[in-house]
Amino acid sequence: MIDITAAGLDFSLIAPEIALLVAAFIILLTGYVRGLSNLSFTIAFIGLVVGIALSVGQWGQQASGFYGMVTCDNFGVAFKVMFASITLLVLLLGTRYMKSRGILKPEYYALLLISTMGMMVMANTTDLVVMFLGLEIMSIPLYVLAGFARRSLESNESGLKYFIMGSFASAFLLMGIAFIFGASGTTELRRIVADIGFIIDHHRIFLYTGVTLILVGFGFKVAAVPFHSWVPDVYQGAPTPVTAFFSVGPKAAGFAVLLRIFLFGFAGLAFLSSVFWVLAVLTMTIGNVLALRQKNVKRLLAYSSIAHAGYILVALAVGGENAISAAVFYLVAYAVFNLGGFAVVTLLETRSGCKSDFVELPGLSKAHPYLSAVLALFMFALSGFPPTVGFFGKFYLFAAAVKANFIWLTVIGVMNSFLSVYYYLRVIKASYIDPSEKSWAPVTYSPAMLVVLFITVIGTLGLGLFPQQLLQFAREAIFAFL
Amino acid sequence: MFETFFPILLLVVFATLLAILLVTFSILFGRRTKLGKKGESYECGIDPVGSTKDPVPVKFYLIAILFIIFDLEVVFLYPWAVISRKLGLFGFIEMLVFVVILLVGYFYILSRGALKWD
Amino acid sequence: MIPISAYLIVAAVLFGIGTVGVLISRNMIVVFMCVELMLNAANLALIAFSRALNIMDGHVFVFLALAVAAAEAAVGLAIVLAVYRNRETVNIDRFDMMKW
Amino acid sequence: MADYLYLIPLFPLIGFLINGLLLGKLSRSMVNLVACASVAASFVVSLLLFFDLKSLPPDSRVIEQVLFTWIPSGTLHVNFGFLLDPLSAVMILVVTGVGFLIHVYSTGYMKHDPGFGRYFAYLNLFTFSMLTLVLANNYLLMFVGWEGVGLCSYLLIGFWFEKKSASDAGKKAFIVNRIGDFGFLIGMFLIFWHVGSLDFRVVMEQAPIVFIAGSGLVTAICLLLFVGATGKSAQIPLYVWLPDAMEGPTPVSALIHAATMVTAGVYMIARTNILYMMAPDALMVVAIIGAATALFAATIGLAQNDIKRVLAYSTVSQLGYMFLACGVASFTAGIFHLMTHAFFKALLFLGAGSVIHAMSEQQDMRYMGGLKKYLPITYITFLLATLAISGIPGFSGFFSKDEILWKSFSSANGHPILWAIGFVTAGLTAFYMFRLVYMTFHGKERMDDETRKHIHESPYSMTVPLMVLGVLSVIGGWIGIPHIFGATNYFEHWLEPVMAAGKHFAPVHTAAAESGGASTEWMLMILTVVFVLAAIFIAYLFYNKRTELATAWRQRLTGVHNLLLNKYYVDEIYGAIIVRPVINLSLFLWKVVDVVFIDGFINGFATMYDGSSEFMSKMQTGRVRSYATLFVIGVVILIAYMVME
Repeated sequence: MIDITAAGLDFSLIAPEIALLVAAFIILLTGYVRGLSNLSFTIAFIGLVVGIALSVGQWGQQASGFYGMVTCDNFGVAFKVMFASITLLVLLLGTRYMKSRGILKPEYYALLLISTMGMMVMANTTDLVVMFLGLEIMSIPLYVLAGFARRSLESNESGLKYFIMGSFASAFLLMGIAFIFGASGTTELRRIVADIGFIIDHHRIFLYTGVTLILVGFGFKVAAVPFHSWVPDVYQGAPTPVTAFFSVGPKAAGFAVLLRIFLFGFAGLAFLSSVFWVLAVLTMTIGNVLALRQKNVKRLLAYSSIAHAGYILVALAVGGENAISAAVFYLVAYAVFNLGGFAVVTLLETRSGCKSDFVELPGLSKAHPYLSAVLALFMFALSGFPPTVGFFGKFYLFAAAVKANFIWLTVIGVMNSFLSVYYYLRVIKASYIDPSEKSWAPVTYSPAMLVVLFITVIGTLGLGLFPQQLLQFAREAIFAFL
Repeated sequence: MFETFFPILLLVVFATLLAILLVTFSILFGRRTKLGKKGESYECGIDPVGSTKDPVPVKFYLIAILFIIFDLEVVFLYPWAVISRKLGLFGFIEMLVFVVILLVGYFYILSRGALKWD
Repeated sequence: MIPISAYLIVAAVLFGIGTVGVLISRNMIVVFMCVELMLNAANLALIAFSRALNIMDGHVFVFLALAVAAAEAAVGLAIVLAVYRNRETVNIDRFDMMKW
Repeated sequence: MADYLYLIPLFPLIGFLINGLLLGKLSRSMVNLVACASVAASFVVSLLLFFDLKSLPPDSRVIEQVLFTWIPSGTLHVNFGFLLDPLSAVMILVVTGVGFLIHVYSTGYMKHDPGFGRYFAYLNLFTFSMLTLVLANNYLLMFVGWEGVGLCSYLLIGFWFEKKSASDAGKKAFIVNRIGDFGFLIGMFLIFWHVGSLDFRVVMEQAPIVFIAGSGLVTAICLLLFVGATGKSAQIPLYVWLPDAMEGPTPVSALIHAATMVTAGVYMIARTNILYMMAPDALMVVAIIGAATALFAATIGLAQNDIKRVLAYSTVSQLGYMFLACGVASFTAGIFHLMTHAFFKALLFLGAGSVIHAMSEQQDMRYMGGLKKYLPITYITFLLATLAISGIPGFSGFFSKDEILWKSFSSANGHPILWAIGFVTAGLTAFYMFRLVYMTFHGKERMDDETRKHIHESPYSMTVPLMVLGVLSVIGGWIGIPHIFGATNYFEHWLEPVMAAGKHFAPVHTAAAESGGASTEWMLMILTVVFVLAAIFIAYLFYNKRTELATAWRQRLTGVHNLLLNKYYVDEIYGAIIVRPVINLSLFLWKVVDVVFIDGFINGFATMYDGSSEFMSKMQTGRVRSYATLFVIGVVILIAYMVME
């Protein structure tokens, strides 16, 4: 019997999570108090900055607390910093949009913060049950956020679909965890790793079934084919800033967990590599093929996010230090330019009545040359065009695959990334080349939006020209991971 | 195995038989009357008003949803209560934190006016 | 004593019923109930394993899972409610505005 | 001086930034000034550095400037830097020199176009990317430049995007190029992981240690890189984009699709020569593809009526020559032809631009004729270039082409069949080029009166570059005069240090080729020249003389001159037995093989891609239940697989 005392609980390990939670609570309590309701944005902002600062402070330490439930290592910290930064950018890019649609409420901030906290919980542990809890803390606010525009039928539908599919996947995940627990008597990955030989010998069926169901549960979150079909509908219907958040935050969290579980916990199961091989190929190919004919930019970006998940799944098939750091690199890079792309889409949608269909784009290059240049830059980054960071992300990823002798996977991956150019080019073509019939409604920039665009543009180009800092970061992040 | 469950089997068989028997008897020997009153929802005399499929005010759903949450959170109080003495002051503070978290939710609900009936 | 496989079979059957229910039911409330059924099947499996292995961890996880399920239920019902107020239907097949 | 290497690409970048960021805010003359001055500055620095390099002893003619570390990790290391050696020195001089002339020409050509600001911004960006490509000290940076030029090419082809065909052509060029890049990238990965670096110098040093000559690995790398080269340099089967690329403004065709970008593939192979020397099988493929492309494109060029399309197919054909040279392990000859080709082909395109300019945008040669007297400067310079490309002795093209032909015959990697293909292509080249000259500048004026009224010689901004290039087309080859003329081949000596390392892997020369030596070389050369002259004569008869005779005959309604008539029969026979079949073959190749088969294959691929997208998107029904079904099917398959494991 464990003797529970305060000694085992080191709250500094979960300080960033606490910071976000406290900020969310303050927002909930003050949000509807007259005179204080305008402070929500500021509180959320401060909470996130504090969260980032506390996370950075944890960098380099290697500690475990709460009786093995919380593990603080560089890998988790890197992701925590990433999540909080993503949320910060989403906060900045979305406020104006939410206000223009009349759905800017204090809950929006609180839900974002709580969801971010859930992601942090996911990244900060090696225990499957805690991962499940983190996943739910992340997902439940996301269901609400997807349907946040209550009057909009699309948003309703988006929330409903996300909720049903999400809880459906959660059930599979929980079942998987139950099987793993049954097979190994624990849910703590480190203990599973220690006994993996014994478990394989004695409880193979339970273990394999459990592993599969866990793969399904998290594969759903990162939109791996065939668990991807919710993505386009949910992305398209949700309010655009929320979609921006969906496309990078939960995806990164899902991958953080997948990397941990499958390249650390179940690294002993060699055949998983071939499973991920197939998943990666399916995911990137189907994502790209489906993106081809889209007529809505948000939907196109949704399919593109599926394809990008496919590229990152390559790292899971490959395994090893190079691949993991490449995956971390790719996730950061993807977050930067995908948020940038969504920032432009959000900005364009701030104009009333716009749903970011392709037909709305022509004339952009004439009316807003800088904005369309920025949009083109992000499209090039998404398609992996040098010297943007998108190219380097793919470069490291596929280089790691080649190194580990996954030649065919690389060939398919590179071919896919080249074919993907075709549809990204359509966005550029629509904004630059297609003739515009209507006069272009003006776009107003908010200072926050300019900050976001500036950061993402600098990130996309700067990290492309000087990727060594980020690569170094990614390498250090997986220090002591294996 | 069989011996363990035999009484249960017996019970199941007996119950089933009894049920079938009673229903059969009632069909065979019962008197059938086709009075209008028999077809009504409430034989005791109150006439039903309107359709049963009328929408219920949203407030009911809201209360129900809130109830689910607060009701289930109590589940954590039980294990704590069992060993609360053993956990001592530390356990008490921990549980206070938990309750405060719930209270935040409660105050939020209050501030949204979700519990006001009008 | 009942062998663990019996519990697991019940759990699997429940899970299967839930899954099939999600696939075939058109009423979103029923879909939602089926998902809850699946979650509870998982809970049952956890308890069964916990009993068989004689470890208390599984019981604790079930508490957590129940709380999560409750939160999910609350959010789910709220979403269903909001959707119903806008569309006046709970037929899940009617929600296909966004496709292809 | 070496520290200023980075200035060469920097100047055009600054030009691009000024013109791009201040789009629409600068006056026309300001834009012209910025664009031309930036390239001119690059050219001056290039020249200075060239002399700097020349002053060094041949073996140490390498200037490398590392700006910063790009990929820092221990075993894998890539620097961001520029490398100037004899090879890249040639390239930067061509790029900045010809580039500058074309910028100047463009100021005249684009005078009336409202999009001039955008145009010059793109042009500067292109120059920057191209210089990055040739100055890069590693494959990665080269790839960055490689993609950059592809992007600029796309933007400039689609420059007149009001034309649907232009934007389609741009897209096609972009996508076909990406298919090529795919090979390049995979080849690069393989090098990266086997050598641990992408720096050219490290790769060159390490290659003999890491790779086994003739092994499958090095052959695969070379073939993959060659796939990249076929895309960029328009070789079979990825050449389809180049003829369509003629939708862009003509100076763009001259700069990008003749002089610089399309030669990037040749440059890349010459840069990687050591790997190719280690992979004789890959060299053979390069030679065969090069020769086949040369012949194929030249044949198609015979029957084109659009002046720019003739030149486009001619470019494809000449690029085939360059690859032929590389394929027979004579990289020097390939680069030499690259340089002379840059001069005369740029001149041809600019001349064609001048003609089109004068003809009020008419590009069809059937509506030209007799332009000689209206456009004297254009005519003379165009003729010089034509003589050069045809390989008339004394002109630049003669020396480079002759060297390629000789090497394809005599080199250990060569073969008489390769020579024969090159030989036939030389004749075809002369034929279609003179056909073009006769149809355009000689004979009857076939344009309508409205157009004729507007015909005028181009302004000085356009004719001066023509004249400069005309001079270069004549003398450009004199630095590489073959040994049998008793002169020194400066060009070969200049490039020797770059090619030295690969020489070790060259197979021993066969005795026959060595002993055959000078007399065989003389014989083949004379044979080629005679053949070319004959081809020109046929073109003269068929496209110049006959039409005149026919006119004369019609005027003298009474009486028929036997002699003339006989001559006419001779022409007819020529026509029937030589020209007609060739033209028919050409039409067949163009209309069936090119358009239906190769183009059709690529379009068919796109259609398939599109179709599968349409098919699969039907599965995305929008209904949650079908999503859940797909989900469960996935789960079942996964579990089944796992359980079977």
